[in-house]
Amino acid sequence: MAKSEEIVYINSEGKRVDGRKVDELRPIKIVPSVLSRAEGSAYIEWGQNKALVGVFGPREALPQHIQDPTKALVNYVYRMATFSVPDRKSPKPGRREIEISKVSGEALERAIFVERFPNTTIDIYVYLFDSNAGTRCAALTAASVALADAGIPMRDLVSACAVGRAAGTIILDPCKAEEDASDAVDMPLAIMPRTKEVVLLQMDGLIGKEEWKKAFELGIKGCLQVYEIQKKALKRKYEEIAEEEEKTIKQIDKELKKVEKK
Amino acid sequence: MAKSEEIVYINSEGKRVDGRKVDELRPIKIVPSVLSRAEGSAYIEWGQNKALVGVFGPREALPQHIQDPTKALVNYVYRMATFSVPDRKSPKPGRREIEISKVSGEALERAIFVERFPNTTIDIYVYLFDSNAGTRCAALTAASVALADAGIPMRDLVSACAVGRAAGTIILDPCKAEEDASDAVDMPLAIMPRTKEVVLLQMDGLIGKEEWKKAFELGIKGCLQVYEIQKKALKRKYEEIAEEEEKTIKQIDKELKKVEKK
Amino acid sequence: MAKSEEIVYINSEGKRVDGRKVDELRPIKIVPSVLSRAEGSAYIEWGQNKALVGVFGPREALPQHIQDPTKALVNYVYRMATFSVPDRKSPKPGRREIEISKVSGEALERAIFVERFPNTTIDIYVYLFDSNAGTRCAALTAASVALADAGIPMRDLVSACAVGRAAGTIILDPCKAEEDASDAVDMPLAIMPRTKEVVLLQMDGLIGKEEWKKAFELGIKGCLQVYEIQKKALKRKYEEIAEEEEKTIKQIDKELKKVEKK
Amino acid sequence: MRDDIIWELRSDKVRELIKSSQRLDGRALYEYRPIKIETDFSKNAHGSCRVVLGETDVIAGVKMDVAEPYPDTPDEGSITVGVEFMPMASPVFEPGPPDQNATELARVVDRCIRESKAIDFKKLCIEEGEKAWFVFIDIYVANDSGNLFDASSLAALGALLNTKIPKLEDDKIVKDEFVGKLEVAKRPLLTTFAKINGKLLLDPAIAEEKAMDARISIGTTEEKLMSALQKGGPGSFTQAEIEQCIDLAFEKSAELRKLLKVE
Amino acid sequence: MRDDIIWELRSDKVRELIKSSQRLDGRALYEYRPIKIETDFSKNAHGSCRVVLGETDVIAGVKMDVAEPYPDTPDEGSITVGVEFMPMASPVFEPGPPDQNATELARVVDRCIRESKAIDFKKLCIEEGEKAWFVFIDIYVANDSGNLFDASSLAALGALLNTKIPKLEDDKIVKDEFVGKLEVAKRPLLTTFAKINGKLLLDPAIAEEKAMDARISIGTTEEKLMSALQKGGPGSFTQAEIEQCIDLAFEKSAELRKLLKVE
Amino acid sequence: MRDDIIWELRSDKVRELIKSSQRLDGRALYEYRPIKIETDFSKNAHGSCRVVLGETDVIAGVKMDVAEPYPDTPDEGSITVGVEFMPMASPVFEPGPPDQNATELARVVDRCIRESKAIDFKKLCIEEGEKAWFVFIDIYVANDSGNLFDASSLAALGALLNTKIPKLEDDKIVKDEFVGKLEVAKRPLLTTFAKINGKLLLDPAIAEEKAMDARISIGTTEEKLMSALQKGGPGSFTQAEIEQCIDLAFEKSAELRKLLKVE
Repeated sequence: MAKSEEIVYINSEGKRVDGRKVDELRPIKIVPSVLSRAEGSAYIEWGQNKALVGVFGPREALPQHIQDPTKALVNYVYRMATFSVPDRKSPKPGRREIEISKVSGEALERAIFVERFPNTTIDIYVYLFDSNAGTRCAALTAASVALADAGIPMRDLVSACAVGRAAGTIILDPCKAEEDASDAVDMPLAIMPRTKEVVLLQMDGLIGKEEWKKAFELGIKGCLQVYEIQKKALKRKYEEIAEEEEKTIKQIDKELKKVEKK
Repeated sequence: MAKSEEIVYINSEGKRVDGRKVDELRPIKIVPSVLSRAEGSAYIEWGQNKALVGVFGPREALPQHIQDPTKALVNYVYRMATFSVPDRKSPKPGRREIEISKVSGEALERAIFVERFPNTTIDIYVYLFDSNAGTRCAALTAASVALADAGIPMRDLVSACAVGRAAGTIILDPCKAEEDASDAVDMPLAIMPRTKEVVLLQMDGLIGKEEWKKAFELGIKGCLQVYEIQKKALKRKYEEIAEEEEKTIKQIDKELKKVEKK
Repeated sequence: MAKSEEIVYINSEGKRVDGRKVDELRPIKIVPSVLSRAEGSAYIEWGQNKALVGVFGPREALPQHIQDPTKALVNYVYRMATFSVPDRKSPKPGRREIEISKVSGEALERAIFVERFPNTTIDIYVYLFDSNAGTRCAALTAASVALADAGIPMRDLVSACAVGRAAGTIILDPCKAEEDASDAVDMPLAIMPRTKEVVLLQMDGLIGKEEWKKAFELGIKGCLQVYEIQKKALKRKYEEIAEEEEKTIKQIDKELKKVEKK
Repeated sequence: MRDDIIWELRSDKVRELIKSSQRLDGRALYEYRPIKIETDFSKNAHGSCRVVLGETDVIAGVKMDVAEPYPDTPDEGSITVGVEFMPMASPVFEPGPPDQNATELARVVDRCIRESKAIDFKKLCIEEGEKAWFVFIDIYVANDSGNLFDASSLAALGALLNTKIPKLEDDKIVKDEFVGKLEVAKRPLLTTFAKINGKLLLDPAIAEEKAMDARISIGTTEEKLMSALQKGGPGSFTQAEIEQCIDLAFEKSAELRKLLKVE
Repeated sequence: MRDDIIWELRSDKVRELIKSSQRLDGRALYEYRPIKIETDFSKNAHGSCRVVLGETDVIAGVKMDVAEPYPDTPDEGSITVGVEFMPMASPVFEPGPPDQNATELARVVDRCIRESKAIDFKKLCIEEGEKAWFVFIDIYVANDSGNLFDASSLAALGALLNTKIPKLEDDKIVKDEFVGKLEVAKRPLLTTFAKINGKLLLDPAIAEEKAMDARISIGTTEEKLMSALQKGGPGSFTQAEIEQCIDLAFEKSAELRKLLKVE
Repeated sequence: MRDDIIWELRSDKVRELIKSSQRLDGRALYEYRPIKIETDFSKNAHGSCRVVLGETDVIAGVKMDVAEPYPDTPDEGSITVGVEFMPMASPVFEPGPPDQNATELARVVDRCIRESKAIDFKKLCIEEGEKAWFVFIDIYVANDSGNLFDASSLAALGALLNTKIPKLEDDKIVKDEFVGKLEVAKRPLLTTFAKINGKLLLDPAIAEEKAMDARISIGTTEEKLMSALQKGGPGSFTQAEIEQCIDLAFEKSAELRKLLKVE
């Protein structure tokens, strides 16, 4: 951090420290349905960030006194592996993880038809194994894919992306080096893309309204790009499932024929 | 503490380090009904000590297996704010706070008609925000006013006061400097004033029986003074309530007349 | 430990650091029924090791959701007093105590007719007050006597004993000095003696199969010796009980005669 | 009047009234409840402040302590914000470790102050890599009658503004002796809006919080800069709504700032 | 005989008998149950003692450790008393962190010893401001058959009286080597009375504790000084009752002191 | 397919099939499920490895840290193994502190590595009595489809084999700079057998674990030495069974070792 001032955040060709343009996301890869024992799951790589999500529910909320007769509880648990950060993290959940869990669960609650499942809980567990800024957005993006994988009815996916500022420039999806800039602003954002409703919004940094507006609007664009990647990942999955089903049907046909021959 | 020997605990005019006489309490101010969400509450200033008390109950004791079918449980929780003492206290309750909670709850149990409310709990929460010796007595004194404010039926108030010794003299309501005397004795005491039954008694220090008896009797006198202050605080409150009720009645009368006119 | 290499583990007369032969157990003393409030109990001295065991159950397992409708749970809790080891142990249970509790409970589950007591728990608590190697075996040996004392139906007692290696020699029931040998192997072992089934087996150290086999077979012999000591302790106890019962019967006779006289 | 069921009924009333831009307690949509501020509430604290916002009651206290700087910022001290929900603050609170709500509250107050650069962490350094001041701001919620965010941030700033720096002797704090006041360069404060039935309103009271769809808290400084943003609750906001809240936050926080007398 | 329900029935019997000053186990009102003391129970402890009082069974062990003195007493070491209720001590105990009862017991035993000045904390200092001896006294309750206070204080004092001071080399404790015995200048002990149906009795057994209205424990030394007082339970005491208990405590604690052989 | 009740039904099937030495997934009795190993899974870890064994999925990461050696081994560093059961690993896991199963798993993996002397603790010493490397191996269980012991030990060894030693400057770790690889002298691995209806089988899948009477895990090295043994579960083993498992462990662990490419 002491040396951060010497970093050239935007070079003469308009490129950032990791070679991206100011409005460019890092590479994102999402794979749904990766864990067999969870009811829904997803794996995400977002730049260096790597996360696994597992989803259970709606299932009976226990102990009973936490049940809400009007809706399902959304229990979102965000955790970082001890080795996922530069300095070893304590295995005990920290205050940062607790806060992120809360706001992420609230973001998803808007998207899920919670009112259809009174007295239940929907449990969403996310673990990060590698990290480089933007982990809560990567986690939330993957979580909403895992919810779809679990077949939980939703109004829309939730798509998340951070936007920020480094060395006076508004940038999409900041990386760690950019987050450490002396004038850094970091604003994680999540929307339901079809209506562009904001379901998660946090910010730290110091910023005036006009600059904030520019950042906000770039963030929305980022979320919409993330949405396309999510949909593609889910589509690919369903195509695979469809293929497998076709194979199974053919197999059954074959066996039926064998039986008929006898 | 190293310098405590140099302190003149009783000066040539018989005055103590803070100007009080040996049998004089510090100024005490009690205000009942200060918190709107608790069912009963009180604020106390006792010298530098400041505490807030909130009371709930009798309400169902949960989980069920802690219920006593013969009486209400008295759950007294005594806590000190991190900044209420010279060195910052850990936010985690310490062993001192746990012990004080226990003996204070037992002191109040004698005064409350617990046998009338089987299977319930009466929760009494006390937080200290500033302190200078005698906090458990201040807390207990305020708690019994808060119980009255909550309308919980009691045999009598509980009035508390510490007594001690510094530099060979028996003194009422010792302050911190006096508690640090090399021959200090500290004896927190609480009674039900009408019968003078002792419901809380603790002591540390090293003392013979005759001197102890002198101290004990001075302590009883202190408790009786505290009792008068408690009663005055409650009376003032009820007068205010009575005034307000009167206003309300007048208001209703006025509105009734309006209705009649129509 | 730094000096462990200079220790003569087996002297010219074939004797070990504490004077024992290679296949010799330390002195063992077991007393059943030493605690009045537990339903079964035992005290054991095994060399320097001293432990107290208390047993409760079968009793309803609580909270209900832990109940197993097919069998009793065996809840084994192994703890070491803070002063039972050379350096003061934290009062909080450590990972070693948790692991030993688990494998010891599993060892006893085989011996107890758990299937006869669905939805219940059998609680076995063991505390060590002094220690010098082999504590889990001493604890388990005493626990099985305490279970018998509680009248809990068992297929057989469980008899435990460690075996190990120091300075190239396979030795029964290693002491601490031997466990610190540079080539030390430590293998705690427990069997149901009548069938010689192995119900507890752990090992650390580095050993080849042939040497292991020699150690294992010596360990079995050790367990069988422990079995005899357990039986003797229980027999002595039942004889005492029988004597007492006889006395009581005589007393009753006497009193009946008195009554008849009247 | 103190029962949670009654609050729930009030919540229905709140949602009904808001349709005609009315509030249960008769306030305008963008009006704060009455505010009482008592600084120097605790003599044993190095700084302290009690804020009563309507019936919401919070007490903040500051303790300065000397410790080794973090390895990655050897020339800086820091601040730490803690929140304890006292169990009498509401009939449903239970004594115990800070839950999600208290953690969120503490962290948002922390960011609002930290990011505003009100406290220059470098000036907290006593000896590089060896020792620096750490400022512990602990907030106790005595009565939760709604909008703990604004009440807590006001109490925290109020406490910082009367914080004295203890005298050090041989690296140890000398009791009751001070060498000056903590420098607080900005006046960062949170301003919180609730969204109910599509309407925005300032400073939600408890019945309004129980009825609200979503909440947004905005940390602002007197220079019209934002130092924190936090959306809460299951609902959502549109861009237009957020922009409206930002404008209102600059305006309404200025009113709060006037209440903090500089001594 | 081991069932809690049976204890409850006994409790009714206790209250009935006491009317004619009788006790369930035939003891006189001011008579202790038989006491067995076994010192040096644990070789790994620096001092240890097991006390069996009637059927009540407690084991105390001492560990000496070197640490930095507290900042406000740089020339002193200290003592720390811990109590663990072993889960077999009673059918209702559960394993877990010390609850209110264990905490009270530990703190009263601590005060009884500390305030008597039996241990001179200044003599525990090894190097001012740098290192001093800290004496950890841990008490394990194996069987609770009543009056844990007196049994625990007796076990704690017994353990202190056979505590050896470890040898230090380069500030580290050398295993199994000692440089002498811990100096214990006084013989502070707790004496506990129960009040049942208006009657006072010494050394309440478990059935008597379940039947009692209140309890008072008095820490005394051989010089007829009191070092601790602690009232417990929901009931109350009159001044006359307390004075009677104090007189009896001086007398009865002298009996206990005779059981502690000075080695 | 994901329901626990279905697993229970499968458990009956498992017990039926095993009578004719058959397994639910068609494997031979002493056959491992397919294994995928991905090393260097986490860039922020100093070493890491993900192992997918059938559907069982575990991720191990290593962090090296500098600390003071333990007083009794002033010239040695050490290793620490932790296991966290992620709550998605199975429908019945709950977030929280490590329970008995996770503790046992961590300690057996630890012993398997430690006792093999794969890591020379003396070589981890940087300055005697002052500082040494401590190797934190943390294992996360993402999906429990049976035999966590072998998957975890494989992931732990895989992570150690690609662990880099960070560069130190003024005793502090320089981020992203390394001075070499951690020396791993042996290839210790666990091989686990279940006993069901008197039959032994290798690498139990989850349905087999639910049906099994007992489990035995054997830590072996490439020199045909055993570094750990651990029996688990309520059942028992005969001497002959244990010997058979040992022989098979030497043979089957050699297959696993081939999967760990030396880089």
